[in-house]
Amino acid sequence: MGETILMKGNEAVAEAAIRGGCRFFFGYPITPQSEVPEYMSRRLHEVGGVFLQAESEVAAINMVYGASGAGARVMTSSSSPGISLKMEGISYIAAAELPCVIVNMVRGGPGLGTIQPAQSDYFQATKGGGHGDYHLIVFAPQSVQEMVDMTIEAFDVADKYRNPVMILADGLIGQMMEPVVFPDGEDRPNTEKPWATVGMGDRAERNIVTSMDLNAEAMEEINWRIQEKYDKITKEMLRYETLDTEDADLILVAYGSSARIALNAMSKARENGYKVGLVRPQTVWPFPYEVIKDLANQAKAFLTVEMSMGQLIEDVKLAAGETPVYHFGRCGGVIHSPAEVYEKIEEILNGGGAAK
Amino acid sequence: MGETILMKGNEAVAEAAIRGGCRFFFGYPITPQSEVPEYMSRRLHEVGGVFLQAESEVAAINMVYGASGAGARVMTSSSSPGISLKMEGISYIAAAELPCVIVNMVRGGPGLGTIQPAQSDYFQATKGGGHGDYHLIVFAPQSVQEMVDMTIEAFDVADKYRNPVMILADGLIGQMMEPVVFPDGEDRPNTEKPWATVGMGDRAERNIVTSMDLNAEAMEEINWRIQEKYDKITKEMLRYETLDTEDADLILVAYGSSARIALNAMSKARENGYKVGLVRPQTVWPFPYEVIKDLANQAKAFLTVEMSMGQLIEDVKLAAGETPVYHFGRCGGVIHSPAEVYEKIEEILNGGGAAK
Amino acid sequence: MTVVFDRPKSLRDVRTHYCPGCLHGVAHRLVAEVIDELGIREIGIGVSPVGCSVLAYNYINTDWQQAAHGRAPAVATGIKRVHPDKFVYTYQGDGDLASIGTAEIVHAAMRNEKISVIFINNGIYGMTGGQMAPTTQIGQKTTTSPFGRSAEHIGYPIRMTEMLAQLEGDNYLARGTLHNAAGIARAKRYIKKAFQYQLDNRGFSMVELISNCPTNWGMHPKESIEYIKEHQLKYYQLGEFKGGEEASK
Amino acid sequence: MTVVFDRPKSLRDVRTHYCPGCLHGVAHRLVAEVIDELGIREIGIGVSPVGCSVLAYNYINTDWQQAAHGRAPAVATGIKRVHPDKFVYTYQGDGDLASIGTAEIVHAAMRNEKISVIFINNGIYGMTGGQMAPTTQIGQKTTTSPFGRSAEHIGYPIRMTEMLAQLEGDNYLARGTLHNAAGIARAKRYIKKAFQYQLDNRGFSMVELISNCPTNWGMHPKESIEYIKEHQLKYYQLGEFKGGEEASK
Amino acid sequence: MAKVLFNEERCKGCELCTMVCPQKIIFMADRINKQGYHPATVEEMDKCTACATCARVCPDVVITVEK
Amino acid sequence: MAKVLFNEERCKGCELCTMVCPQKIIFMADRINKQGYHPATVEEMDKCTACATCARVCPDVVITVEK
Amino acid sequence: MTHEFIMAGFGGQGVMLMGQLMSYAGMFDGKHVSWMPSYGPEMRGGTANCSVVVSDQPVASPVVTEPTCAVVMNAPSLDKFAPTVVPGGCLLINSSLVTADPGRDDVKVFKVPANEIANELGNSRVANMVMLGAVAKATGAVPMERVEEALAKKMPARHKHLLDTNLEALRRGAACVE
Amino acid sequence: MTHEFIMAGFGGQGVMLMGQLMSYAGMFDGKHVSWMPSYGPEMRGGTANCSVVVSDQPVASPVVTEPTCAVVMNAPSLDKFAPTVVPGGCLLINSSLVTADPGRDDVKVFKVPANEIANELGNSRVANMVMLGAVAKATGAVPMERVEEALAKKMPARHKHLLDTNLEALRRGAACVE
Ligand SMILES: Cc1ncc(C[n+]2csc(CCOP(=O)(O)OP(=O)(O)O)c2C)c(N)n1
Ligand SMILES: Cc1ncc(C[n+]2csc(CCOP(=O)(O)OP(=O)(O)O)c2C)c(N)n1
Ligand code: SF4
Ligand code: SF4
Ligand code: SF4
Ligand code: SF4
Ligand code: SF4
Ligand code: SF4
Ligand SMILES: [Mg+2]
Ligand SMILES: [Mg+2]
Repeated sequence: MGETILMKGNEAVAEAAIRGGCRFFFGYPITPQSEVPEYMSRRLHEVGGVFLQAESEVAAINMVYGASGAGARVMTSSSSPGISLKMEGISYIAAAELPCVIVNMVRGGPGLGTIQPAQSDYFQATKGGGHGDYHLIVFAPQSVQEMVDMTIEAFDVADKYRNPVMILADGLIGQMMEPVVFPDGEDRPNTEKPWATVGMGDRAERNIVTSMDLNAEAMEEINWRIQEKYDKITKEMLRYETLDTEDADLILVAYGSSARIALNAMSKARENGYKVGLVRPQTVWPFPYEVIKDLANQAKAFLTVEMSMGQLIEDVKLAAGETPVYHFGRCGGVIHSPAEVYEKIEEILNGGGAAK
Repeated sequence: MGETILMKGNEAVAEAAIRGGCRFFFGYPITPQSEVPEYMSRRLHEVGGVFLQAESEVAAINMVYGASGAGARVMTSSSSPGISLKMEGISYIAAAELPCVIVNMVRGGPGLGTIQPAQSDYFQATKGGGHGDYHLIVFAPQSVQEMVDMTIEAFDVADKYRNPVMILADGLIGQMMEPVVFPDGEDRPNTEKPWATVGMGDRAERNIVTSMDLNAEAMEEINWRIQEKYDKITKEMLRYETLDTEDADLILVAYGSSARIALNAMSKARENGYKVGLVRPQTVWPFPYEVIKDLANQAKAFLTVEMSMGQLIEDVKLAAGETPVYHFGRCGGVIHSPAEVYEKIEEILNGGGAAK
Repeated sequence: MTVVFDRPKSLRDVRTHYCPGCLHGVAHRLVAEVIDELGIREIGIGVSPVGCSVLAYNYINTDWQQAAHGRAPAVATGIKRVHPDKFVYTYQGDGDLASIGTAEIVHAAMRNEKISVIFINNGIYGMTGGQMAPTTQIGQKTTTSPFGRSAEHIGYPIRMTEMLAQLEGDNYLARGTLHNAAGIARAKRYIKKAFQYQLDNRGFSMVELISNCPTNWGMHPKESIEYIKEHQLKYYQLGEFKGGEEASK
Repeated sequence: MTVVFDRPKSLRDVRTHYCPGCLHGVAHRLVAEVIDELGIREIGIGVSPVGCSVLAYNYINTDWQQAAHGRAPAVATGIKRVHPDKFVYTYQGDGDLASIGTAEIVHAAMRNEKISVIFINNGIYGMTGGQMAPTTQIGQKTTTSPFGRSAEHIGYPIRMTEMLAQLEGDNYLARGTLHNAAGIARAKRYIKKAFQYQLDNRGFSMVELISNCPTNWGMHPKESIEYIKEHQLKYYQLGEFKGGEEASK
Repeated sequence: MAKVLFNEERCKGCELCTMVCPQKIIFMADRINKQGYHPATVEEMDKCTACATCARVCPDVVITVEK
Repeated sequence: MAKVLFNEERCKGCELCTMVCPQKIIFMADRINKQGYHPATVEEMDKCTACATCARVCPDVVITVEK
Repeated sequence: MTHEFIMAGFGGQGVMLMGQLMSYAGMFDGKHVSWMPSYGPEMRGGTANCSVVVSDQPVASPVVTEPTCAVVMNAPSLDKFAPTVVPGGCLLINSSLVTADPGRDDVKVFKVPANEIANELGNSRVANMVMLGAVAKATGAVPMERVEEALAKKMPARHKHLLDTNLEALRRGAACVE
Repeated sequence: MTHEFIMAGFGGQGVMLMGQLMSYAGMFDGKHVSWMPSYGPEMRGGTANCSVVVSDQPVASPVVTEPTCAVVMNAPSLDKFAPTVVPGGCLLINSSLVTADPGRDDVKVFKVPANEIANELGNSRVANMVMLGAVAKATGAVPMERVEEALAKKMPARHKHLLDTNLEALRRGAACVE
């Protein structure tokens, strides 16, 4: 293990990408993630990769498509409005089964909104903001360290499943500095990609990267094949953490930045004798439905803490059965204070409030 | 009531828009909806409106933003990949609270996919494919006639709530001809819009159309205000149809094109003595959760019939509680045959199959 | 005593959020002066971009719409088509207009859309903290061209005005500068002609204005003026490229 | 007996989906011939657009990527940056390149991206059934300009090649035609130069080819040839606009 | 001797080759090919100069020219 | 008599006006305004010609000129 | 009773109009009807087809994949659609252009020399109307008067002078399948 | 114990670095730490601030809104942040540039003539280090040795020759609040 250093989330995710073997980055500036392309513009130069500032987010995601189809480990990064512009491209990448890593440092929306942290792109990330039935594998780191670990892994995962992977974080994790350790050793190697378009050479069959079949039945076949992959991913890639759930009456569900706040509020609640636990999805797709389903038999209620008007809560409700699910959201760039989350916990456990 | 005529769905939606008072259309060609702009290019000329073919879907949705902000009744139309490109713009329109009508004639995805009918943009339409917490009001017509009626109304609804309204249909409804009747009388009048940017004249306060507040607290305020509106819409705008649900053991849930097929299969099932009913959401946002919740007490199971790998089913599950929900999806442009839906019904009622 | 110079009426009397020495302020004032002189405040509808001038609506006293990044010409098109008798203008940065919004500006110009565009070329992305713009000079260091812009890597700076001047149709295209009093006076004449073009229902008009970004150029405002003279003005020729007397000479 | 003319090796021996008389077929053949002559089939990676030529990968025998509508230059950029030693080319229609893909082509050209672009200007959206393109002639009736394109409403046809020729840098830009044998021969020379430009690592190259769409022009193929002569070639000048000998004359 | 060979099943009957043959010897046959088109053909082959103009304008690479 | 008036609280101390005054009479004051900047000022007002060059280059419309 | 048609031929043979008139006739007859074109790139290459449903029931899907009746106006359409007709259904063939054997003995096959009849009527373009007459008669999906009504009402104004020829074409077609 | 700082001043005064060194010092001391800049357009106009948390607990939010300690290097920052300090917290003021009264009697106020001391040390740029020394001492958030360690380890190589001046600055600052 390397030295512990303080690093800004945005720079850490960029450095982690390099360690993950990423050698190509196509992006466009947007607050609060601009340090990602900025860092990449320096570092990729050093390691013999290519950083290119695209003319737009639309161009960037299509450059990613091209580079990935050509066999590269490649990344792009943006924040909410920029990610919306990438929706068509992401759908193409998912359909053509191309591996890549997409970072979304979410900010307050909708519209131009604010540049402060938010989690209101959860549906877009997990249900598919683009057209068609597709899924991204979505990691939701809660700290700079976790972002580093997940990002490094993301490139392997993307290659393994030939699927785009999203790192879903926000301005908070992107902008903050925290202690972080990078693993020792060489950067991860790129994977063999016999399907990549690298020129035919003396290969007999052409490699063709496409997201289309004009024949509906054939397109359905493609969908079924991809769907099988999704089933596999759902089994193999699910990540979550549970904390003090064993005896909990109330279980908080939170991911990313909000999980930090939730944990803090939970500690205070425990100190004050409330039996509170936490489920923290580390992947939000796949989502730990079964975990929540099991806990639903024991807990009296769930409380989702999210920087959104209510998105994560839908996934929790899908699993919670008859157990009530409460929602405490802040939005537009406002971060919960641990104190107000604690108050909400008290309120629920003292019988107040209405489940949403 | 006017004469009954046969009309193609795409042309009917365009004519209906004119009757709804729409005088501005900005769009870009894409199969299977190109007849919408084509029809508009002729008809808007006749009624003194403006048709403009934009350079792209991105430009089109931003022209809609401008025209709506300037007080017009305005529409755009596209199909799946084109709608994905509009995601940023739609989020802006929702955030700036601008009224407009957006048609999505869904085709098989993801990626370039096919041009055949599909319903795989359900999440995008109902949960927000763009960034941030926002909602469109989404009508889901099942016939050319219903598309006409809903489109005419959509313009009033959009103005009333200052919210974008989506007509969510597909290549099937867009391309088919069916008998249709247009209401007699004048086109609907445009609404008073004191907030529109029309030049200050001697107004004391400027009108400013924006989707931004750089202050997070202020942006949260905006979100709360919009959220209140959504609550209101949820109460006032919900539309659905139930058919033979009273005694049903199995309740089909389907919208749009799929509902036609489901109905046909259901008739056959009834003929054969199976107690099958149908819930048909006519708005998919707001969604008839309560209706399904009530029926969940009575029905043994639900079956969603959708041209997708499983999107509508999530909303049904959110309401179905412990009642199992089955899913029968086709995708990539393939339409269910009534016969296979019937078989699925039989299978479920005879105890086979696994709920998803 | 007579007032020789005072704040134009259409410029709202508030403090701007711009950095010290940022010439966005001068451009705003010129627009406001021309609006006053042409008496079009009442029929004016501005469209602000995403960029440092996103808040332009706080300063120029007309109705406004705030557009998505790069899409101001499309938004303005929407407005103008609804109100052909109103005066519609956009105010855009170079990231906004020459990068993400390339298609929108080219096609607004191709359609000869009757809108007026004020295009602030400061060779950088100001608002987001100094990333490279398509207009950035060769060798210029920015946060995303840390070794200086290299032509081999990413080509030469783009001259939007010259490019748009290739399009057919009766439109007005000029490039001015904001770095000194003479330039400012000339820039104002261009702006006035551009606005008049729209009022005369002729067609699309755009004035590119060479500007600065002391903050992200990493310079004192005074140095930024020198940088404009030494670099920007050598690459970006001033003058009227289409529709003006200078152009027709 | 010697073979005077035969199918080029890089053109796959399959029936195309194009309409009778559609000159996409000729363009494909020229590309394949040049690929054969330059011996670059093994290192070739094509990028097809969304448009009638979406299936170009069925015909030209290299590796391929199919790009989103308008984004072929961005996709090609991604590929080329990963494989600077491979030959990367796009094949795009005018809706694709001159409308939705305007920003991508302008910026690929600005960056002097070392890719080659074949740009088929048939003045219409073929695949989607004959809507207006930015290249459609004034007065030409299409399904979205049912009264004929009007300059007042939507401006004059766009000349992409001339526009891109304004950009700085060592790139190759030419316009040829496919409507007769002489034009075809000259077009082939342009294509060869363009491809050579990339192989020589010089820079961006694009050949615009005046083509037809008998189906959506509503004409017999023979009439479409006349239409090209009478309308297209009057508005779109043939020749090399940059980087060629003709241009440097 | 000059010879043009038509891969008739690929011919789409567009007639472009007929426009350009300097010898005016290409005409459309009465028969219909599998695709449903009247294919182009040459009867007075002896007049052919193997100039290959027809082949070069044919969008469907129907024609091979030998000499 | 020529006069320049500085709306000092608006001044951001950019010094652009000092560069252009043909009379070289504008300088930056020692004091700091509420925004935290040293504002521009003129002491030898009698030398001012009311040419308004300073006012025209000021990005913050700090300066009014009278005559 | 539900009649599901596929009507196919070259572009220009008027199969789309044929289908629309059948739908109109059904509508005038109080039936539920739908018409659906094949759309998209496969249109290219000059073939065209449409699906028509005429039914007592609301139409589920307008896309016909297993027609009760296929109408083929040219040879490629025979290859494509003859195999899809449901057993017991019927197949109408434009024998002027299609000589191949349909290879089905489980469906009723009607051969209609539509182009020849049209030529006899002095207007080669009414071959589609000849066929429509035959289809209506052969399937009984709609009474002939309704087809005539549809034709009269829906023929574009600029073709009104051809009404009689068209009506005659319908009758001659019907006569072929008697 | 959780220390939550806001450090604010003009751009160029080195408040960001001050915050980072405080975080490093905490880290070296085995604490949980975070540093967070204010970001975005409000940076414009030349003011800058950052939040620092040093705690025995994992850091919940790195965004400090109610600091236990505010460090104000210029006048506008006093106006903005003095009111936000929690009662009983502390407020360190760069008295070289800030003369106004903080208007709080429920917090500990320390006035540090940071610029003057820096000038005395012959380098006006070390005013931030003077302040950092004072902050460390006044709050006790981290032992002074850790701050020195942070400084020594994290000072950019090109500034290493200034290490002694900086260390001296820390000590002089600490001395101010004794
Ligand atoms: C879709 C989208 N992409 C990126 C951004 C982030 N962004 C905000 S302003 C800006 C660039 C501003 O630069 P410029 O247009 O040159 O204006 P300046 O600030 O220099 O005046 C960018 C990239 C955004 N808000 N939306
Ligand atoms: C994002 C998106 N918008 C629109 C379309 C629909 N579309 C397919 S091809 C095409 C235009 C093709 O025209 P052109 O590029 O001129 O090519 P041609 O067919 O004429 O060769 C369009 C608009 C699409 N597939 N994707
Ligand atoms: S960042 Fe640059 S462009 Fe923006 S206000 Fe500051 S100086 Fe002006
Ligand atoms: S539609 Fe036009 S461009 Fe497309 S294949 Fe047919 S003739 Fe060619
Ligand atoms: S080769 Fe020349 S002469 Fe012979 S058929 Fe072709 S065009 Fe005519
Ligand atoms: S040009 Fe080719 S396809 Fe056309 S008629 Fe002649 S041989 Fe046939
Ligand atoms: S008006 Fe002219 S002379 Fe007077 S201070 Fe300003 S620049 Fe100097
Ligand atoms: S130009 Fe204006 S803002 Fe700048 S120093 Fe002079 S008066 Fe102050
Ligand atoms: Mg700029
Ligand atoms: Mg075209």
